[in-house]
Amino acid sequence: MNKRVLFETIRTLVAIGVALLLALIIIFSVSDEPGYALERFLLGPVTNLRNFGNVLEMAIPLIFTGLAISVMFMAKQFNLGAEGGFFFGAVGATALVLTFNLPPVILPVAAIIVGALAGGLGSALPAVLKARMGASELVSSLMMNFILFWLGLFIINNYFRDAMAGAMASHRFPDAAKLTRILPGTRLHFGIFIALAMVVVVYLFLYRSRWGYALRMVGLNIRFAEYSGINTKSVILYSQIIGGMIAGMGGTVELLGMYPRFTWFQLPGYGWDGVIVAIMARNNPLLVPVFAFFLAYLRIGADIMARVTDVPSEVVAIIQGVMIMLVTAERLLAGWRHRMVVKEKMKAAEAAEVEGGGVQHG
Amino acid sequence: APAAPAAPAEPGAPAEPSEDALKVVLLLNGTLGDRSFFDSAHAGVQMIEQQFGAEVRTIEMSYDQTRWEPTLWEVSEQDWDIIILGTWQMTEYLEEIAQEFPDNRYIIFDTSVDYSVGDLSNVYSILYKQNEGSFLAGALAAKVTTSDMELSNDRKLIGFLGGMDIPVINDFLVGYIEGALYVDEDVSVYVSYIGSFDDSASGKENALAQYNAGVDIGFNVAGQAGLGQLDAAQEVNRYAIGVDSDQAMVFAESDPDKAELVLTSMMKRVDNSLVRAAEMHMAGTLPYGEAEALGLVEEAVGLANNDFFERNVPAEIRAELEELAEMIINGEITVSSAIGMSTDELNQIRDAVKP
Amino acid sequence: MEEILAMKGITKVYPNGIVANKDVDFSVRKGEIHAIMGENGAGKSTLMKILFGMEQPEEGEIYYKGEKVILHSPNTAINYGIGMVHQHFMLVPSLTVAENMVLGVEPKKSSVLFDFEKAVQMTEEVSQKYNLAIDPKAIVEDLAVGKKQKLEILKALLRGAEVLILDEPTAVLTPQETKELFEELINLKNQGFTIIFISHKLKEIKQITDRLTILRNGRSMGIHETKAISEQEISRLMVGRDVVLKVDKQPATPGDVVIETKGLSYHDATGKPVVNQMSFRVRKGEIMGIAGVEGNGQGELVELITGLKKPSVGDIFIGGVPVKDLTVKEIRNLKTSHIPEDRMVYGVAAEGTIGENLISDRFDHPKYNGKLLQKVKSLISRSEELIKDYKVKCDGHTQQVNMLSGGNIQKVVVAREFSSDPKLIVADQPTRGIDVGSTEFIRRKLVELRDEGTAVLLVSADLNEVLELSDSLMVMYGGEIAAYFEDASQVDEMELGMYMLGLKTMEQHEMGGATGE
Amino acid sequence: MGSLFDIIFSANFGYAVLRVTTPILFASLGALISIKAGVVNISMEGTMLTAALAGVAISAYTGSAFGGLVGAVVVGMLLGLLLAYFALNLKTDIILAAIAINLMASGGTVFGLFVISGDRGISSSLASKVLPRIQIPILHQIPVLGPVFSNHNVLTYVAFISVALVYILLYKTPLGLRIRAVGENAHAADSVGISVKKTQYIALIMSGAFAGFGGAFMSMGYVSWFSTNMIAGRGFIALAAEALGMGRPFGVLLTSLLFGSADALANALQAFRIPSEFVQMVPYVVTIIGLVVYAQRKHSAAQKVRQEDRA
Ligand SMILES: Nc1ncnc2c1ncn2[C@@H]1O[C@H](COP(=O)(O)OP(=O)(O)OP(=O)(O)O)[C@@H](O)[C@H]1O
Ligand SMILES: Nc1ncnc2c1ncn2[C@@H]1O[C@H](COP(=O)(O)OP(=O)(O)OP(=O)(O)O)[C@@H](O)[C@H]1O
Ligand SMILES: [Mg+2]
Ligand SMILES: [Mg+2]
Repeated sequence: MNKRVLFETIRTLVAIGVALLLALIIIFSVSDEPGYALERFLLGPVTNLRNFGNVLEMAIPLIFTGLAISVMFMAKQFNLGAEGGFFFGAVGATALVLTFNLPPVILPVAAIIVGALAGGLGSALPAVLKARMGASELVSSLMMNFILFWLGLFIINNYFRDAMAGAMASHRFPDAAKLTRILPGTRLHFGIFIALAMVVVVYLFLYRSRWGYALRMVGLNIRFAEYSGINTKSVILYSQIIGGMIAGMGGTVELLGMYPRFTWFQLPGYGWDGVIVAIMARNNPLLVPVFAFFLAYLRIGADIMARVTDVPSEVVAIIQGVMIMLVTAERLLAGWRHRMVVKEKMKAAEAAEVEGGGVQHG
Repeated sequence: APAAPAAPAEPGAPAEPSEDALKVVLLLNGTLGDRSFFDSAHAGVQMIEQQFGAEVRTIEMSYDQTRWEPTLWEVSEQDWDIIILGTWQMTEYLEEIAQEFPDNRYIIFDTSVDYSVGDLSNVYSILYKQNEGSFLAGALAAKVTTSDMELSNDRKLIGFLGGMDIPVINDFLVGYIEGALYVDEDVSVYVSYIGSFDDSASGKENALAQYNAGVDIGFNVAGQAGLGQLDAAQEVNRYAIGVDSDQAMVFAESDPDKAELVLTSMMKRVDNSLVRAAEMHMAGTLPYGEAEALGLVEEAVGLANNDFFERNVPAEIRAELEELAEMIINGEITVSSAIGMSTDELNQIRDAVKP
Repeated sequence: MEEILAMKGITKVYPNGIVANKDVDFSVRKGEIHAIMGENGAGKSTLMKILFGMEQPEEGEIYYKGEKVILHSPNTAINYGIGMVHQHFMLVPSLTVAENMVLGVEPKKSSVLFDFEKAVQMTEEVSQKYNLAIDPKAIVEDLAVGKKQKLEILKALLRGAEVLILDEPTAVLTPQETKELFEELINLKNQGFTIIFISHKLKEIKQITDRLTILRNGRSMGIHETKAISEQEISRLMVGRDVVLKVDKQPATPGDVVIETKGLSYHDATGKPVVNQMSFRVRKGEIMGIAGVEGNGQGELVELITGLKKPSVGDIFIGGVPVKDLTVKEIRNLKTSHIPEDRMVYGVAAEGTIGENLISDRFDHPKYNGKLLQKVKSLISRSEELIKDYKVKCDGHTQQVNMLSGGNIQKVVVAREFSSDPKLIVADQPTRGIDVGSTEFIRRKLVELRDEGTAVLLVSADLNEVLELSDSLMVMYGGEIAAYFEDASQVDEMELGMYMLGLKTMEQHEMGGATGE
Repeated sequence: MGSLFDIIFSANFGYAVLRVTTPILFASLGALISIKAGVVNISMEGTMLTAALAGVAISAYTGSAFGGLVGAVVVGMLLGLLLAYFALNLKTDIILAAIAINLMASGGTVFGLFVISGDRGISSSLASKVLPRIQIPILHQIPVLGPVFSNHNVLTYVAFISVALVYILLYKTPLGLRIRAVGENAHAADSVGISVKKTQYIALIMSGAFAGFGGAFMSMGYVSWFSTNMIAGRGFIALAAEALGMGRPFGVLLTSLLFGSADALANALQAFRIPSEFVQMVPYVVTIIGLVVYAQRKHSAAQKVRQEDRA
């Protein structure tokens, strides 16, 4: 088991190394100061507190959407609605904080609940369509993303718009709604604790609760789940609704932690990032923050490089893509690993032969 | 603008006792190449470089919102005389950061910070009266559709192609409608929103729907997506009016036939306004701590007066437009603004001209 | 006779670390039928996959007609004249028989288009040549298993196979179909084909093979002349001890009725009754066998009883409770256990751990749950107990099920289903494709449970199994009860065959008390 | 202005539907081929975007619209190859690899455009070419049909002809048989000596080629330039169209047309002063309705099949 972890670590490092090499080649071809650019890319995020704060700030929404997607993918529900859920959750939260005049602490808590409900509502339709008549949740959730986006804009535009603002924007949030900043000199806010708490909650839910067990079995083999007496339809429903709720919470936390008012007139893209994070984490909630951090680090490092050197920021997108693909390339070094396994097992088998018995499983 | 030589710093200029050149940085919360707003700001900064011998730098922060605030922080910590940034999305960051760096000087264009939130005496805000410029565009469109120009038809129907149904875009719309109605009470306006600022194919599709419904001249206010209107105009041989920058120039070389149909563009002269501000900064007369709305008077907005305009728009129409501009400048006409307008009021205006 | 092919010193390690073959020597003579035997997971299929180019060995050499060959892919093997019929069908269900036949060697017309007519013609030719009748235009998913088996053999023959590998071809066949297959194999052998035959059924091996190779734990236990080796010796070489398949069984002492059906019918989408007007009872402490050729409604009957399907007409009572409208869960709560026909489809979540698979029927039981979270420790200790009790060969409860051999996977299913203190067990083909050792174990357990008072409904295509285990016996034909014997020990095998094939049907009065109203 | 009825039954509307449908149809045919081979290609969006840029750049460079088209298609195929290499050789999760390609395309095209033209928004400074329109001789003169079906961009005809070609490829050629076999049961295909990997490579490359056509249409037919993010979600809509198309080329044609019509309808609805947000929703709502109708049918059919299976 330890060998496996070791191998995975080495493989990941090699992948990152290869990706960096490619990055270096790209950087060399576009920059006059490649060494400095690469240095900024890799170390920029940790050279000062604010930059590091930026990494953590960005990891927060990625953790939420990563968890949301993990829960849904774990049940083999290919719902890509985290994008819309995130957005619509923020819309719901905006509606709440601008409508009800609640005291601090209570207001953000209420906003997160409403945001979660709004996000859950968004994924409820694909879930119901899937459970009731087997309609592809992939298609309906993709479509729902757009529907939620326009519906959200309609709500903001017609009910919460600040007419005096020069762009599409809601009224300012009351101070009571805002999540406190926790690290002076950065924008890092209380949301990071909520995100990490959600990691634990989702982990316990998936691996320690009966509902999580049912969810995982549906994901592994739905016919087995049905045969075992698990109510598979309800799992299809709740896995997606919970996923949407987590995404909606994420939207709320991001909005109240980072923005003074609702100003998104584009889908923020965290849903797709959540897919990246979830796949890299193999749907394991405990790994979600790790890869959320990784992705955030990559992005912030890239930003810093683009900001202070002559490497255009778009090049960074290419480097990121290569890195994501290589880090998850399972076959990378597979041959080496296989030789390692063979050697070890053959030794074990020979030893077993001496004892006269046969051992197959190591 | 008068070309001042590399001016020595005024004794009265506050924070800057230096002998060396003015150092100006421009932050774009988008990228260059929009052929519009950001390009115009960049051009302004380059004019500042040329005219005043300033040291300038343009930083593109791209459209990713998460980068904007960190970049502003970082730049604020560096040693610049003027930090220029633009658009409404940057205001709240600036309101916070400007107070942290009271010795810095900031210019923000196309929006205003909220001076009531704290001590923002180091921020100068530039607003553009896009409604004034759009008034002229609307007047032009109404003139053209009722004229017997080669490509205009009998119907009194003009088009407006917006990016999204949001306040800034509607500020153009309101001016446009008022301008059209000022010329002819009976003109109708076919209003479409593309729902995007980059989908030029959809822009073309929407513009075609307008032209096919009898629109003979349209005004696009949708960034890159709006350029689709120019393609549509060429396809059905109708007129178009560009926005923000001189859109005829976008195609003047690569596709002159297309450029020919762009009668003019309603321009926001970010460049002019920045040069003006830099000049006033050096003269020590720039009113930091205030917002100014610049319009036709300051040449901060206006119709592009290019060859195409002169060649294709009949002289009498051009003369009338000039008259209208004069009337706006001297206050005989006041143009309404969508900023501050409720959705209901807006709907009334739009419904009144519905075809 | 000359050796047509030989494998020397073959070692195979799967990426997950399982050593499936270790230093195996194996050879076949031209024109013989050669059996490979061994427990589940002994490495039989792996060895054959290596021979067919589907897996690459870590070490070892392969000689074909005296020449050393390297088989990188099935394509190479096919080109040498090696054909394989796999343990699990390798067919594309939505395609026609002819299309499946020519896949990979498609005939063309006008040099780019697929020539379907030619494919049909090729299929007909080869099917006539080897006297294996099949309809070239039928869609494969509509075929009965026997036909699919034929198609697989024809596929290999069409590709010019001289050596035919058959991996457990009889596991899914009825006795009649098996008989027919054997005739065909003998026929092929007489035409000069060489056949490698994998089976767990000693009787079959004895019947048609010339020599046999035994594998145990990935190692070869040598090649033997079939005539010269006794069944006892074979099983000793395979398992390392003597195996008795004859289960010692005392006469049943049936008690109250546990399950009763009344006029039970199930109609498929086309409205055809697949289960028709079935009324029967099974008592406490009784094993009732259901014999019948596969596809006569047994599968549906099992699914109706266990709640996976809902009856069109009629009633089912378990312990007196009507269960027609109950969910699977509610039926399980009435202490019903179910060993499904296809363990990989219904019986397990293959990518889950053994522990997870052992608790699927009781994971939400209050005993294992707090208010919010599960009591993980008690679940684990429960799993470990079951692994020990049922002798599941594994590394521990965290091992993935798909790393186990077929027999051990079945033990996981059986352990879960037998350990919930069932009042009724519905066992559908409980020993299909299972080696002798495990088969013996599972049969013994069934009888033990009966003795403890459980009612057992046993569906099996294996007549020996049904006859040996059943106290009473029912024959299904065309979704109906064709015969019922109150005392299964009195049944004559030939007579049973007549009922199974629908040549004979019992009158209501002959069936006696357990069926009818 | 006429009623909605008048608009929808006008020749302009019909013409618009075909034009709007074209890029979606290309991409969904590409998606169809990949899915048939069991390898989902969700990088259609990024591939189209990259191909759109390649077409413009190469046509400007060679001065030939055809050269641009070939370039776009080749670039599409290369991206298909890249996806195949990562997914099939390095075993990167294919969804993830495709998302990464989309990511790279959105940044890479801006960078590429900058390198080629010095611009970052639109390629208008390049004298790129557009693919010609085709007047269909006799049809052109027929009143209603002519204006609807004639005088389209050549790629619109290519798209519609491709439906038949893809049908022939999948159902009438050995390669198609192999693609379907690999997609349905890779083990079975492998066991008869078909190289699963090679077949999937071919399928992904072909799907990239179709995305290439779609991209070329966007920048050399629909409009006459490349601009950043110009595909604007069409690649994803195509995935939905494919999923709705019941895995059949002609099904995909119908669903792409459904999308095209819904989109054109949304444009037409702008004239009626419905809140613009709702107008924008129309295509997506129509899709969900389509999905529900389709699922209802499939659901009952599936139930039927399942019951038959057991028989
Ligand atoms: N693809 C695979 N990956 C990893 N392990 C495998 C794989 N296929 C088989 N094994 C393991 O290799 C061993 C030998 O398996 P194999 O299928 O050859 O056994 P077998 O003798 O055919 O058994 P059975 O009678 O159950 O078919 C078993 O432990 C099995 O779990
Ligand atoms: N790179 C490719 N691109 C497109 N099609 C291909 C490519 N390679 C092969 N094909 C097509 O795939 C099919 C099978 O090709 P392959 O080379 O595997 O055939 P084969 O196994 O040699 O069998 P045969 O020679 O009988 O066709 C043929 O229809 C061929 O046209
Ligand atoms: Mg007119
Ligand atoms: Mg086997």
